[in-house]
Amino acid sequence: MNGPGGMATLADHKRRRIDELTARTAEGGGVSLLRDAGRRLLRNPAAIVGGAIILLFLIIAIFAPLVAPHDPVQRFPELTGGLTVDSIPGASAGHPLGSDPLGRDFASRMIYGARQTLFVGVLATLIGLLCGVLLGAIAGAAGGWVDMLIMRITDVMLALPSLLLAITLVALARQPTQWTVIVAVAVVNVPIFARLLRGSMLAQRESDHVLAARALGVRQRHIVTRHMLPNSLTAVIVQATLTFAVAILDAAALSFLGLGDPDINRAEWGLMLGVDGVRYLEVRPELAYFPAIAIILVALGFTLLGESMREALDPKNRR
Amino acid sequence: MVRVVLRRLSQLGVTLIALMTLIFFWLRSLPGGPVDALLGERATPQTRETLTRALGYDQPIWVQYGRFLRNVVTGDFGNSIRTGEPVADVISRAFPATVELALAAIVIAVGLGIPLGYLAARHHGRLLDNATIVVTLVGISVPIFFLGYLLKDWLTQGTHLFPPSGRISTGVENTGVTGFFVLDGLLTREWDASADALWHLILPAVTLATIPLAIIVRITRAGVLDVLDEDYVRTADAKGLRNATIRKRHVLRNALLPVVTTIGLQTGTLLAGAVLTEKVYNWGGLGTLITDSISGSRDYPVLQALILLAAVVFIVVNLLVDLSYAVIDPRVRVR
Amino acid sequence: MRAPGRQAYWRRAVIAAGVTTAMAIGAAGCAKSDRDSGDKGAGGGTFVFAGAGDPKNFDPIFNDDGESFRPIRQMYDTLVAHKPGTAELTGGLAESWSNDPTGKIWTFKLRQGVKFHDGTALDAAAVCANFDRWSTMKGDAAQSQMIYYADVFGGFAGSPDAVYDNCKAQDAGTAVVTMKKYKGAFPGAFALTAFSIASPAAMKQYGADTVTQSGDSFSYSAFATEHPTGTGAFTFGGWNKATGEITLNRNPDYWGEKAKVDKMIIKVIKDENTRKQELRAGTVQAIDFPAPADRKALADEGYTVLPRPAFNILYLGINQKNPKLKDLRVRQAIAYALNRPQLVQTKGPGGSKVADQFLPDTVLGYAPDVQKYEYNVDKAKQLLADAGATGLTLNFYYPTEVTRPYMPNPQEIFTVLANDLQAAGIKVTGVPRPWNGGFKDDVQQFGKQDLHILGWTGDYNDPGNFVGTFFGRPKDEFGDQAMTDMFSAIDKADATVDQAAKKTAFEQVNRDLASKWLPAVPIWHAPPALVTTKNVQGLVPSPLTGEQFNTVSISK
Amino acid sequence: MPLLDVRDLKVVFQRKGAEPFTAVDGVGFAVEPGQTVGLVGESGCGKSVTSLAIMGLLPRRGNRVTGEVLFEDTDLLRLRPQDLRDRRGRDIGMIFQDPLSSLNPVIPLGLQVAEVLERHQGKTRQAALRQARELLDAVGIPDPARRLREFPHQLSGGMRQRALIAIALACKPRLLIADEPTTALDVTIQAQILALLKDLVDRSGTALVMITHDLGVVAGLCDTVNVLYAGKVVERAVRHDLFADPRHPYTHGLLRSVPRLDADRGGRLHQIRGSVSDNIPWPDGCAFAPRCDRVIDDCIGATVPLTPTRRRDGALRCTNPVPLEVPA
Repeated sequence: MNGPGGMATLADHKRRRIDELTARTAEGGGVSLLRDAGRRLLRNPAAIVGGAIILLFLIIAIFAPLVAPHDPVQRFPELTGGLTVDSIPGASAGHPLGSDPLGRDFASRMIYGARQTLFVGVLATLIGLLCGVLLGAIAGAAGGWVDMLIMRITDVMLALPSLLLAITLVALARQPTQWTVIVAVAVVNVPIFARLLRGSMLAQRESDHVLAARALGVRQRHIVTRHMLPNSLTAVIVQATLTFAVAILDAAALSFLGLGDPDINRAEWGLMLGVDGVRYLEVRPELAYFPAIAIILVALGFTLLGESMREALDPKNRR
Repeated sequence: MVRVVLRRLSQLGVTLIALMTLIFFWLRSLPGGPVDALLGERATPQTRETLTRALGYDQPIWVQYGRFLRNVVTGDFGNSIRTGEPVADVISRAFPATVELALAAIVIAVGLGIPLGYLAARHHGRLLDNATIVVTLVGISVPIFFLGYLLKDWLTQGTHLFPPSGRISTGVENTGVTGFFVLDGLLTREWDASADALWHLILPAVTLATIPLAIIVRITRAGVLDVLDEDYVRTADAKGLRNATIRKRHVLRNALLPVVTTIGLQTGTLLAGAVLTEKVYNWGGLGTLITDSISGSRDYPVLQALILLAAVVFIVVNLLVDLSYAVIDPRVRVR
Repeated sequence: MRAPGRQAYWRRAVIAAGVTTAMAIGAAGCAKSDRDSGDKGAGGGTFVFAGAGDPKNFDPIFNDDGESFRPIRQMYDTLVAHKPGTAELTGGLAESWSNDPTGKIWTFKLRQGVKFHDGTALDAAAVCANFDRWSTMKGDAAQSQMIYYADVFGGFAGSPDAVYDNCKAQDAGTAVVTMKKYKGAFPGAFALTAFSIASPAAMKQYGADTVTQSGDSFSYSAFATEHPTGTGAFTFGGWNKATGEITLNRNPDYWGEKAKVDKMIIKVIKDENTRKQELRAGTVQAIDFPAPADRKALADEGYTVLPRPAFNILYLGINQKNPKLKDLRVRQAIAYALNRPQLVQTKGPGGSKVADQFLPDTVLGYAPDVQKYEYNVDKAKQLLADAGATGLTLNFYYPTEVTRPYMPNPQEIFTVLANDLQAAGIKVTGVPRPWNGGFKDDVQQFGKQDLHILGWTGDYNDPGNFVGTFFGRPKDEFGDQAMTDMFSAIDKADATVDQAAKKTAFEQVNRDLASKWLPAVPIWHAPPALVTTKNVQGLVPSPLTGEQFNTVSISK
Repeated sequence: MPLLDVRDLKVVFQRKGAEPFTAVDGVGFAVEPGQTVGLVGESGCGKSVTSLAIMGLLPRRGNRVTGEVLFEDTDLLRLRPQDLRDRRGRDIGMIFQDPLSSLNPVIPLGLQVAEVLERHQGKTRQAALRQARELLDAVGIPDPARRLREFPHQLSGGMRQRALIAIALACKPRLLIADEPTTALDVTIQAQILALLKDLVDRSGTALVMITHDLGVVAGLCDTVNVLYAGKVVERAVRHDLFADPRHPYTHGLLRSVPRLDADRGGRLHQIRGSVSDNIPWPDGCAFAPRCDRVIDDCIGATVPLTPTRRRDGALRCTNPVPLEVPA
């Protein structure tokens, strides 16, 4: 293939050359793989169902103030009136799902719950992803003792079962807040993302287009940011999708253990299930069932989508 | 092989020392802690002072660290704040309980998971397969403490099919031998005790098995599907071997290789799940111990030892899995 | 309850296994059990009681929590006891007691023929041996574990604050205890379970005084863990830590009303939900501390719910370290802003009452005519405006990872109270802290909070045990160092030996606490409960959670 | 009577959501006892599918197999699965392309040989293993006693293929189907394996169906050759005729694309344009037409039948065949 000569500088030439090489290596990987994967994804009913659940969840979360009939933290006299420690009013006019244990509108809390749950899940995933990707990229790009050190640290973290690590982190926090929960759940995922990215970068370091780039004298940073990272990210995105489901389940488990977000004003499904749901299971089972079903559905949605994505990206399934 | 084991064990040592140091200094920097935990609402300031002195918290931190390290090296993790017993005693009592529960869960997960996964693969793309996939996905998505509560609610209340909590009925005599109640009953011929312990074990084990079961079904299914596509299965077919032989000798054996790894990885899930399951069923194992030593009591000596134990178990189990892999898969053996 | 027969076990195990399999395959049907209701059957046999936590050890003096005291109370007796179901004093090991007019010399006439479980006799020498043991206990480790002793007796031998002087055996049946000064805690404190009388011989034999420090905690002697020896209605049968069961056997030689059951087992079940389920499953006959939400359902199902007379207090503490809160009007505004009746109605355990002062009405010195702060948001706003404290922002500390009889659910209580304060225009920043992970430190030692919730369960019937504990001395909890007249008033009332005068003095203290000082806002008295199966008789709930189980019988 | 008579074999793959694809389209050929017949063609022409269809080894779902596969007058396609199982390995053996993946990696070699003897000859494990050692010896594996205990990955490529041959011939089948048995091997090993096969087949009188894309293999081994293109037999001839006078332009092209030592060094190697997937978009007509140098209008109009030629056992499917070579 002939590059346009003339005004192009040497650097430009090199860059173009690498892009060509990348594209060629990606023939069977890379871009066409992505397009292929996308097509397979759209044909997969599991992915469609997962995507639909997530979409519905997102819509409710984003438009919660429009959808919800009431303020989720307001206590209503008509609800507190009938509220005692051993009975919680059920559905009534204006309150389709009745009251929560403090006389607040349960339906509104369920709806706002989508928002908070999304918040916790997304942040926990994102923080874990960013830290992990950063560590993994550094390890993968630098190699040598830096790599060694980072990998030892992830070893230590992986040596503890995930929920146990989260429990420990919360126990070791000075003050339980929503953020300790988010961070604890996030930290659990850091080593996973770090190893994932590092592995994929190491594989690429040996691959043709990176070797070629190096041979052509392209700067290390450029190789990492322009060529290695983007190619590793697909795997990371798939993992992130699956992580989201785990994150909201872990947050719920922490709440159940009494180590979750202490602010029960916050309408978050895990918190609602793990604290009120379990405590008032006999008084009003709906307080457990609704958040539980919501969590199961959303976790299912993300798992379905994540698994379908992984399947679609798997070169073995290219038929 | 020996070199690999030695290297892994030395890595374990480094990991543990790093972990312990980290935990030690972190714990000392926290508010509250042992002094608070040992004293109720009624302590006078003088008592608080006496206690601080008695525990040596008035000494410089590096002196405390030195003492801590010396103790740990000699295997002394101190006493539980909550019960005053040596941590080693507390843990060695809880350990068999959790291992019994975890083993039962593994037995269920493997015993049901492999056949189900195999069946699903055999019915690839058909109803049974799809149903299995959906059920396992839901299984992975259910918060297991919630599942535990539901099972408990349905099967222990009103119907009294199972006992709601604990490891053995009050008043049933069992002589402690191993700490595994079911096994103890068999060893001492206290059949009642053994049956009763088993009866208590079922619900918690089922609850704990949910996630590993779902995962094993999926891994087995994927493994079988992969293997069914392998050339050597076609070879076996071309030999005219009977279906059963092919299934057992050529398909399952190879398909189960990844399952073995998965079982190792599930140790983590099981330990984490045990925390939730044991709380639901008041099981009195390591999981309960972890919750108890954090929530409400901040029993740091126990917590410290438990974290180390979890790390050791996790690493050792993974080492064992690697080794067993080497035994099962001849390709790994030579390397 | 006796263990069901062998066949029943096998049958159930088989049914159970079958059901499990059915469930796993996804064909869970609604199987009906053929198991007959388990609460029938047991004769005079075994009484199984579900407690809520592990005991620490069984040496009374080294304990300060109810879960340790529960078994201890069955195995030991105190010199002075409480009448069943009340906080009133009655004879214990001492048939009678008296004090001289200075309130310093206490004479105990001991019951004749009482024997410790090891067969040695309870006499004056034994009683004095106990007092002397406490006061001369050696070592920081041991001393730091004698919470009640340090609190009631001020300090150990040699300390300038020590209250105890000496104990003389006048004769075998008379012990004379001399104090260095009068304390209002007496004689009530002699009934504290921590001051139970133990066998000196057994203590010597099993090295009771050895408390050794190990790491961050302590280990106790064989006396405390394996050979507790008192005079109580039950003898120690064993503590199976693996199953969390403490076995106590009937003491056939008990001096008082002998136990009606042969054996009792205290089974530790920490989770309130599980306690309830075990009760329903018939595996325990009584449970302590049912979840407030479950009481009604259990009563409806035919269980006997026994609420204890409320002997506790939950309060909202106000910290005057914050200059804004030094103004009485602001503190009163806070009191007016709280809708306490609604809190009691919506979240109070059955039988809860709004508290208008810091002690229950059964305690000496309760004043019916204290200033009551009826819920009134407008008045609260007005007072805040008057004090120039509009737009007030306060931090509000509340504990997590804990439930207390007076505070079954701190998070809910905080949320409701904070909500009320917000409605009155006070901005509230909630600060959650784990109970043992900083809450007590931050609140009681460092006084970091503006507001907090905390409470107390009384130990004995004495106003000093309530208001004296809270407000008898300057505390960082309330930042009330400047309120010297409050301290001296309480001190004076507490030092009054004459009971009638003491009553009047404390009534005035309570009135002043409400109207003049208001260092905190009393919230509620919330009675904790016990629940038993229908066939359990004779369990008398004690306001001090000090139930004795010798009166319990189980009918067919 | 031929040992194997394949008539009008048709394999159609049907995948959900995709057009049905005819991989084998009316293939027919016969194999006499002891004869070696070649099936030749590029990858994708349907030769492997043909062999799998004969053996009944195609996946049970997703395809439709029609026609007849008469083995000693029994139609294998109509046999019950278990009856077919009884014949596979006993009457018909098969060797596959990739010897490594065709052997089970986690089972010792000995058992993999022995199990077929246990199955069809009812031998005990010990007896079967003893015979397995002899079999390994017979296919030229040195130190067979040790090899019995070893695993496939411990053997070299050539030895693995020898082991597969031993397995296929263990029960002395009357027919052996070899599907590209040498493709995955080094050139030197290829020759050894071919020699071994030829030797064994000759000695035991086993008929052999040799499936290959390598005309060199055909030249050395086969009595009769069937050239397949796009699932159809396009030319059939005895070996000599085919190499001397290829009539079909495809066969012709194939032969000319083999490098020859005696060729003019300056001349370019012949290429056939495109690949098998360049099909004409309609079912009728010659599938090779888009790539053919000799294409005429008739080629794409109507179905071209396979017609016998005057040569012995010859047949041809072409409207405009390459003329017989004029002696130079």
